Amino acid sequence: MRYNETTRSGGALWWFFHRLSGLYLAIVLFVHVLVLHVLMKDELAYGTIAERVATPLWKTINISFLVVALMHGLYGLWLVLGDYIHRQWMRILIWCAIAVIGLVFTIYGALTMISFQYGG
Amino acid sequence: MAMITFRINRYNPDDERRGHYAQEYQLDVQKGTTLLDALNEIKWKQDGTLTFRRSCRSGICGSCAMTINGVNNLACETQVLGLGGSTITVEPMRGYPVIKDLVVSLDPLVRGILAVKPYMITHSPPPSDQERLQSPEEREKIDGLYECILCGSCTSSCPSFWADKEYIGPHAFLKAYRFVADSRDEGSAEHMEALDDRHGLWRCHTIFNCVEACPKDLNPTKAISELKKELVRRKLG
Amino acid sequence: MTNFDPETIHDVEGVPIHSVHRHDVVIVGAGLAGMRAAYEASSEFDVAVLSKVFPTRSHSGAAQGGIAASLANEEEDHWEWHMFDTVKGGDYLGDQDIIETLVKEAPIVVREFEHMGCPFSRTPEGRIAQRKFGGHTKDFGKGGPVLRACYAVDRTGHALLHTLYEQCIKNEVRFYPEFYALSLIVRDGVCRGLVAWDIINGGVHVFHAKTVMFGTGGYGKAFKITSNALANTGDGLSLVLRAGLPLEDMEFVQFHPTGLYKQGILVSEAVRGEGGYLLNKDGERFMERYAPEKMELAPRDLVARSIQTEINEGRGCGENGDYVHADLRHLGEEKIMKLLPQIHELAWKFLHVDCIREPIPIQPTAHYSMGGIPVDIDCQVLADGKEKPVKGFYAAGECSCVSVHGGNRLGTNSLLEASLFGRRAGKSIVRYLRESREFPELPADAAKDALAEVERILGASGTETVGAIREELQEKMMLECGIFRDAETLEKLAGELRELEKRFDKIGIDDRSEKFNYDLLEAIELGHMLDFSELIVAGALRREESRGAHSRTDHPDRDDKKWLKHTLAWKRDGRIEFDYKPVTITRFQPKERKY
Amino acid sequence: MRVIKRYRIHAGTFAWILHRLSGLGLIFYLLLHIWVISHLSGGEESFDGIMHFFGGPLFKLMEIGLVGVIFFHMFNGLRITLIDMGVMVEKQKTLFVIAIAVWLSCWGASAVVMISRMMSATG
Ligand SMILES: Cc1cc2nc3c(=O)[nH]c(=O)nc-3n(C[C@H](O)[C@H](O)[C@H](O)COP(=O)(O)OP(=O)(O)OC[C@H]3O[C@@H](n4cnc5c(N)ncnc54)[C@H](O)[C@@H]3O)c2cc1C
Ligand code: HEM
Ligand code: SF4
Ligand code: F3S
Ligand code: FES
Repeated sequence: MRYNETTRSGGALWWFFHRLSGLYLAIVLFVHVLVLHVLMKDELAYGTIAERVATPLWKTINISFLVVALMHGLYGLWLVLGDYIHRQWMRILIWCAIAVIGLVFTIYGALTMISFQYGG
Repeated sequence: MAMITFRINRYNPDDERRGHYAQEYQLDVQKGTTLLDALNEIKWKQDGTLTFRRSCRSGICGSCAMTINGVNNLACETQVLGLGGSTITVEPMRGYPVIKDLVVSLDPLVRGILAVKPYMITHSPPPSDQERLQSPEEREKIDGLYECILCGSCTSSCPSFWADKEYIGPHAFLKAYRFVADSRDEGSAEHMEALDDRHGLWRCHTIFNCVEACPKDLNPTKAISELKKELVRRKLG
Repeated sequence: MTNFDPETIHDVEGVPIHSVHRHDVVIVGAGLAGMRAAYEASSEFDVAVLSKVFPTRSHSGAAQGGIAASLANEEEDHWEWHMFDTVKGGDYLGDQDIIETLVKEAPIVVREFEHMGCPFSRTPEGRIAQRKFGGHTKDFGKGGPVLRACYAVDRTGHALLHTLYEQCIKNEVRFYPEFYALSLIVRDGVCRGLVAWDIINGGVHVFHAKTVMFGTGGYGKAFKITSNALANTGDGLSLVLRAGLPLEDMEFVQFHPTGLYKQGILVSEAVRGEGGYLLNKDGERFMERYAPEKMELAPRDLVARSIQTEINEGRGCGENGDYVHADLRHLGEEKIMKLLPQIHELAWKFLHVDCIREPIPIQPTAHYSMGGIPVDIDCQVLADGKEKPVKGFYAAGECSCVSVHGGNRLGTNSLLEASLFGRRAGKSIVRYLRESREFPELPADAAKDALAEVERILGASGTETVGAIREELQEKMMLECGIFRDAETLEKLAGELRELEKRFDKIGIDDRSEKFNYDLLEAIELGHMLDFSELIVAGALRREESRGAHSRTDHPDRDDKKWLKHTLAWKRDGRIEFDYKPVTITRFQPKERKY
Repeated sequence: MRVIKRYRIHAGTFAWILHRLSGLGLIFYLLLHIWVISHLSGGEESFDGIMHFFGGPLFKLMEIGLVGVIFFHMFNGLRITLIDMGVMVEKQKTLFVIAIAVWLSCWGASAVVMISRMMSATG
């Protein structure tokens, strides 16, 4: 049995990123959940949301959250699939698919955030 | 004295069609009887075809690891009456190919060990007529690492191994870290080379089954977390 | 590296060609002796190691206490002192020229282990830590106990064994794990290889070799209460016997004083070395009566006999009065957990005794075989037991008898012996192979006996069971050829053994498959045990004196005039023949052994 | 050669399975969420429309579940991260109990707040 380059995963940095992003998400998400789902007084309505989303600070937070969460989550998905799928071509296929999904959703989400304007 | 039923998962390689099946044996068990004593008693007095590995019967050779009531342990260190209950299930360790009855193939274990270059690597020649010095504090760092008896309980219990037959395995990670942590070893990079691999460290999801299963109370997860950090440190320069 | 060349592979009758292997060196046994030799020889030659258990599961791994070497890391020590202790401990039966080699090379061997990465415990200065052990003293026995046993907590054997396995992996030694040696191929005084059984897949294999080495370990399993592993059935000894070669000093069997009650599992001598007391049922430190100076640290045979005497004279503990107590409580929890964790664990797991709070019930247990295959200082097996070597055949470790232990081995000297003579065997194999490039011819009927043996047992359908015969053998050996012996009982036992052998011819087995058939192996092993047990009994009967571990109640004194000599025994056509050879004495003249 | 496929489920296995499931749940929720939020750029009507769709009591209950899932993944993720940092590797069982306790109390508290708001909104 040889453990050689062709199976090398470069997992170290991804693993590290997973922990770091996890920490970041823990903070942002905790606030996010508290503010939006728990402590929210009114119905979630366009007005309340949109007002917040439009400020530059929230824009940055939201976009970074979007990117980090996508990367964290999709890499997590890759990890899960990688545990069970061992054929090389399947792995390549899945890696590509996940990358495409990631790219599409990042752009899609980011466009929503950036382009959004409210009351001004 | 108590009558205990031993429900043993059996498999005869000469009878592939029958596959795995459970067979029950009854035995009068006294206080102090270990599971290995009981199995021997069954083999010697009831059914000579019952097959399992054993040697030291004192918990140091690692031969008699098996799945007892659903958890891996050494038969020779298990007090039958200590398990409670009147039926005891005994199975070969999960995840390894079964050779016969409770005997499993050790190939995955050996493969994992070989992957981490399991020997001390030094480049500087040792001092002549003298040992390499190592302070008691440095020596303490390999406590909990060198005691591994290679029984295979840990890797057999690991869900990552169940999913990936080529997973290097916690026993081998522990071995790797035994050298990485040794102040005398100069080959950390070589021991860790195979670990940054898709069958390596990153397949470990901190499940802790290995720790629960280790009959020597070692902590492969701790070794794994140290190794992961070490690898990241090296990557980040 | 390999010698694989199909053209030159010989056909062996009854063995498929792919089951014929060739290696420069074929070693049987992956204990300290076998693997140390493999490590040494593999630097230059193609080495294969066969073992009936996976290498790291060899019984060397069970050794707890330490390995002796006069490193003087902790306090003053000299090889001369070590030599004196070994000679005296062996009751002057050890060959002193060889003992001198042993103690002089000991520090080299231990340091080499350290260089290989063995995780020894350390002194504050960072050197290998050393502890006291029974029988090891300062200043030729005049000073107190000396710190001489190098240790790795109380897992010394485990640490050494795994270190060697690692080094063998590094040297690309070819392992054949779970291969069982069935017979030796010795023709015309030349060893040509051996026949083995593949335990996992079944099938007879032939190993064609330029040199064969045995490191097959001890035979404690011939006794009911023993510290030895189930695999320690002394196969190597009877394989040698069956090849028409002699065995030496088989009557010397060491009983360790401190075995766990009933289980026989060893409670390391460290239990005494670190200051534990031995108490009888009255709570008396009875060693005062037997060795007022050394007390618990007297050598094992003496302590074992003292315990047995206490038990025999009705001062044993428990309902049946058949054990005494090893008491550690005064050491305190901290010291016990730091220095003797494994002993704490053993007592707890196997007897449910917490040695911090309770004394441990112990009884003497068959522990070590001083006798074995006669070899010279270069580990060459001696065809006549004296000086004529069998070409290409070596042995080391517990299965051999170079005679460094004489009539009684000192604690920590056997790990030393196994690794030191394993190393010497490796070196002399290398010297031999540098000279002889050719493989000796492999006879076509090389596997005949082995095939017949396997076939007979696999087809055996008699009414006797292996389990019953073995149990009887073990019980009888323990009771009638144990710590105390006398002519009458030994004679009776000799007859009983012959009965058992007859019954063995009528055994039946349950498992007839070829794959992983321990039923088959246990039957073969029983055959071996019956074979050499006869020699033990016959040797013990002849030796009309008490020396070292051999203690005759009808001849309680040592008799240097008649018995300062080694026993050599053959088995020819079912009859035992004896010869004797003198003991080499250089520095220390025999004296009465007092502690 | 065959292998045996049974083994006792220890706490760690249980946590791992839940972490997996929650992680997978969350990534699919996130993708959905991005799609939902994208309705913001569609203007007030489109957004409130979809929000209304998700505003029923059933979805409110599911939201409580979602918070539970997020909190589980979060606190278990923090537990794993602590282990990775070498914190309490030898006391993993205690850490496990702490993580579960924190998770349940945060979830419980949030659920109480959310349910009472739901009650007051409907009542
Ligand atoms: C419980 C215990 C504690 C001890 N503690 C100490 C101590 O503290 N200090 C000390 O100096 N000594 C100690 N000893 C003694 C010492 O451990 C042994 O004498 C020594 O380890 C023997 O080593 P070995 O290599 O000769 O044999 P072993 O280690 O017994 O190895 C024998 C090898 O031969 C193989 N083998 C045997 N038969 C066959 C066959 N037919 N086919 C294939 N392979 C075969 C086995 O598989 C095994 O690999 C202790 C012994 C015991 C039992
Ligand atoms: C939007 C939020 C999140 C999503 C979509 C998400 C998704 C995932 C997925 C799919 C996995 C893979 C699970 C596995 O390998 O078993 C995972 C793993 C992980 N997540 Fe999250 N996660 C999120 C938030 C968080 C948070 C807040 C943390 C908290 C620190 C966190 C920490 C982790 C960790 C440490 C792992 C690695 C577990 C492992 O290696 O098995 N995640 N995540
Ligand atoms: S780490 Fe523990 S369970 Fe794993 S092989 Fe070693 S002793 Fe066995
Ligand atoms: S069980 Fe397996 S996943 Fe990791 S913590 Fe142990 S190796
Ligand atoms: S028989 Fe050696 S560990 Fe159980």
